[in-house]
Amino acid sequence: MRREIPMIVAFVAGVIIILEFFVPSLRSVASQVQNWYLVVVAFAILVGAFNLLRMNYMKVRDRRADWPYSIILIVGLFTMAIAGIFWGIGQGTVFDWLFNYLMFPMSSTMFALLAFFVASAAYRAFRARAVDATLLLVAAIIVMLGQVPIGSIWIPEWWPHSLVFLTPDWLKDRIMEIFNTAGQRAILIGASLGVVSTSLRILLGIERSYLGEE
Amino acid sequence: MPRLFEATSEPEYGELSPERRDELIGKISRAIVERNLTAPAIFFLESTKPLSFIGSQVMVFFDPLVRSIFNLRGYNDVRLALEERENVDRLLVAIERYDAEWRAEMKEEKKRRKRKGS
Amino acid sequence: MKFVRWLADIDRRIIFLVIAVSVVVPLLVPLGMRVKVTSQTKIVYEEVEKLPAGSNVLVAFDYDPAAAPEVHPMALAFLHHCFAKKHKVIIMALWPQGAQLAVSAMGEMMQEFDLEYGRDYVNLGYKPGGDIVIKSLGASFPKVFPRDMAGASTADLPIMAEVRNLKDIDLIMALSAGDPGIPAWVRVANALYQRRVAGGCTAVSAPQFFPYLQTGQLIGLLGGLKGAAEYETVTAYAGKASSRMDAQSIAHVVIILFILFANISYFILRKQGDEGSGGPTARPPA
Amino acid sequence: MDGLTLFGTWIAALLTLFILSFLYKDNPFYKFAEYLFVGVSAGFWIAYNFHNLLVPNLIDPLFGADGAFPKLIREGQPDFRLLTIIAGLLGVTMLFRFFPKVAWVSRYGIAFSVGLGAGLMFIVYLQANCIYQIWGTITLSPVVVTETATGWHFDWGASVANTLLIVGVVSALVYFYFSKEHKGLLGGTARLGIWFLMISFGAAFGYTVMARISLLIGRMEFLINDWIKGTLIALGLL
Repeated sequence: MRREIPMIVAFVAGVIIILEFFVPSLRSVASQVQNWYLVVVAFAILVGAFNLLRMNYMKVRDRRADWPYSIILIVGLFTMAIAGIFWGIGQGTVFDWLFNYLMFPMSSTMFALLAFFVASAAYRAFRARAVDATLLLVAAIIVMLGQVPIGSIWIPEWWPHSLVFLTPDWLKDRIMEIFNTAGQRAILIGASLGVVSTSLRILLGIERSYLGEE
Repeated sequence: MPRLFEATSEPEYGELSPERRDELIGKISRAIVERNLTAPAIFFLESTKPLSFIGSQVMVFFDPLVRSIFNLRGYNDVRLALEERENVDRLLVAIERYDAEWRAEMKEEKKRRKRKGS
Repeated sequence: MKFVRWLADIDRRIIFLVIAVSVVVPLLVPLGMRVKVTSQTKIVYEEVEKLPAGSNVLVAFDYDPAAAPEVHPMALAFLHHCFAKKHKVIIMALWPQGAQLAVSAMGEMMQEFDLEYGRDYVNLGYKPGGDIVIKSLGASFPKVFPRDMAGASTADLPIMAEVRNLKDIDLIMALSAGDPGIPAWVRVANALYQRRVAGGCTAVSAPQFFPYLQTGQLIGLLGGLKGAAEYETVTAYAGKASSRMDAQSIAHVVIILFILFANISYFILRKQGDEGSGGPTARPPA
Repeated sequence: MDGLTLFGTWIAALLTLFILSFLYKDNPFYKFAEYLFVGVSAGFWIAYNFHNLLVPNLIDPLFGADGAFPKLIREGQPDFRLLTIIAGLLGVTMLFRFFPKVAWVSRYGIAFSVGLGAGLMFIVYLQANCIYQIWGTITLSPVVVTETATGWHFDWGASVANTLLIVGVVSALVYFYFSKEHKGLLGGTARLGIWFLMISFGAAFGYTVMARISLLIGRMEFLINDWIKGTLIALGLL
């Protein structure tokens, strides 16, 4: 029974959402159930945060490699959470200050750092070793040129319209509208077929891994 | 409070043995190369290397959630592998090595098939 | 030959240094290059233009500080355009950091426009749950957002009296750095509730939305810093994106040159039967 | 610039430099920022969940001044908002997974959210990403495009573009399902599919480069304008 009832819960919750599209009278029930979902997700996030705390606590306890840094992580977590919960999150609060001067610079610099690595990765990965690598490289270069003003700055006013296909701008638009749209659409369709079949398997009780081991 | 941290049904912190690590790296690199995804994979791994630790912590955060939806045996191992930045380098090297081998093998096979044909 | 070898195995720190210089110099010495406005940006602009004054525009702040240099200028230019056209703006976030960034964006808008909270705009704050949040908004705003970001009851706000569910929203602008973001708004608000969805996103995610543009599921898209600069150009808003495009241009050219050097050295070495180290990645970790 | 802002700007600048120091090599400063960032982000999320979700959507409707429970006690009138307690209970079950003996209780919360999510995902992915996209490929891109406004004439450009789009979508899908096939018609189509995908990956990388550079520009602008110039102005040197 410890598995069957949760399975029924999953089935009922999912079917309500699907049936709502065909049975309008279910709408208010569905809306109620969706609002419950938001609360459950909030608890799921708390569970995630607790797990993070737990893993880092264990790292400190066992004195694993880099354990002193885990103390910093734990201190940061409590500082931010306590400041936010007790003194509010609006403009001008301690929380807002911590966000602006601690979290904001770190978050954006972490990803800005990747600018350097993207350059060295392009240097390393973009070698015309084979047909596929060459296609990748040429497309990347055209898009990079087509995206910035400098790419078309050399094109004079009198450039004939019949030669427009030689400009990075034009080539970039064709790559994006045809090749990129085709490739991304295939990914979209392929991935959505996966999601649809997994959803169906969950609702029908074929996929039960979410219930964990017996 | 410490009791609460320990008395859980979640797996212990865990450790990744070098053998398991190499097995994982081999598996991933073969999957990438055989699907012709060498170039994009190298670019992606090389360009996001500094974020491997953050990636591992995001995995810790979502661990209870992800593992309650999907039965991913490798999840914990990948997480542990990501905590050590050198493992990204190890994977990159493995991909490049296997890619060279695989290409040579493909060439060989093509030649053999041609000879058979003629 | 020695030079070619050196070029093939160049120390990555030299690459780093060149990139840093190519970004900093144009910031100190601007070149003033102008961006060309693409049709996807023009469509978003025209959509805001043709809405009658007082229309309800929902702006979703689904991004974080890591995406702010690209997406925040879009948010400012778009909000500015909406307030100039006297539209009502409903702000919400599927990412918690987005709600906090919306606070600072509105701070800048308040310096220029005489806006009253609760009548001209509202910041509803953050809700987790992505698709399901949007789906719930299809049924009711007050049920999902009983209180706004600051904790005030939304039932008391005049702006929310007109907005009962998604059907009362005339245009959705999803400013996004991933999923939940544009894909979620397209999947639910467009596909299920036939709302008009426009988007602004990081350049990393922009290519994956082109299939939505072709089908019209997404009416227009501002992609990355360039999209932001285009929107600033078309609305004549003096924002930060346009001035950043110089540095962007130079850095792109530098990276393309790096790629060319890498390939030239690779071909020269290969001709001599020396495959090289296969590039700097092929070094085992120290 | 007031003192607190100046102090904050210096902290922000130091943390920025800590992270950029990774460019030289991995070092304790970078690690410090890395761990602090993860901790602060998690704390941020907790605080937001408390203020923007747990209070307005759970605690308020039940126990607030005008909540369901006080009303029940005051007026003896049960209120439909009492049902919110089910949401709270389902949420609390999630916490049980940390206690081995009662971990099975957490299945209720998980099953509820997984089931609900599966229901919605089934509908929206099928409609938005599958049907609309296939429809877009078939009906929006006819292989033969003719211009009728200026009399009948064959539009080469659009026809070629649409044909390529259809061929690209189909061959890339073939690649997904038969990626290891290397011979015959399937192998050939899959090969064509990977070429289309490589061009889209190339385009994606072009965009990725653009994105990362933009972020770097943002940070450099902060260091130059807010930090260096800001400090000089605050000190009255500029």
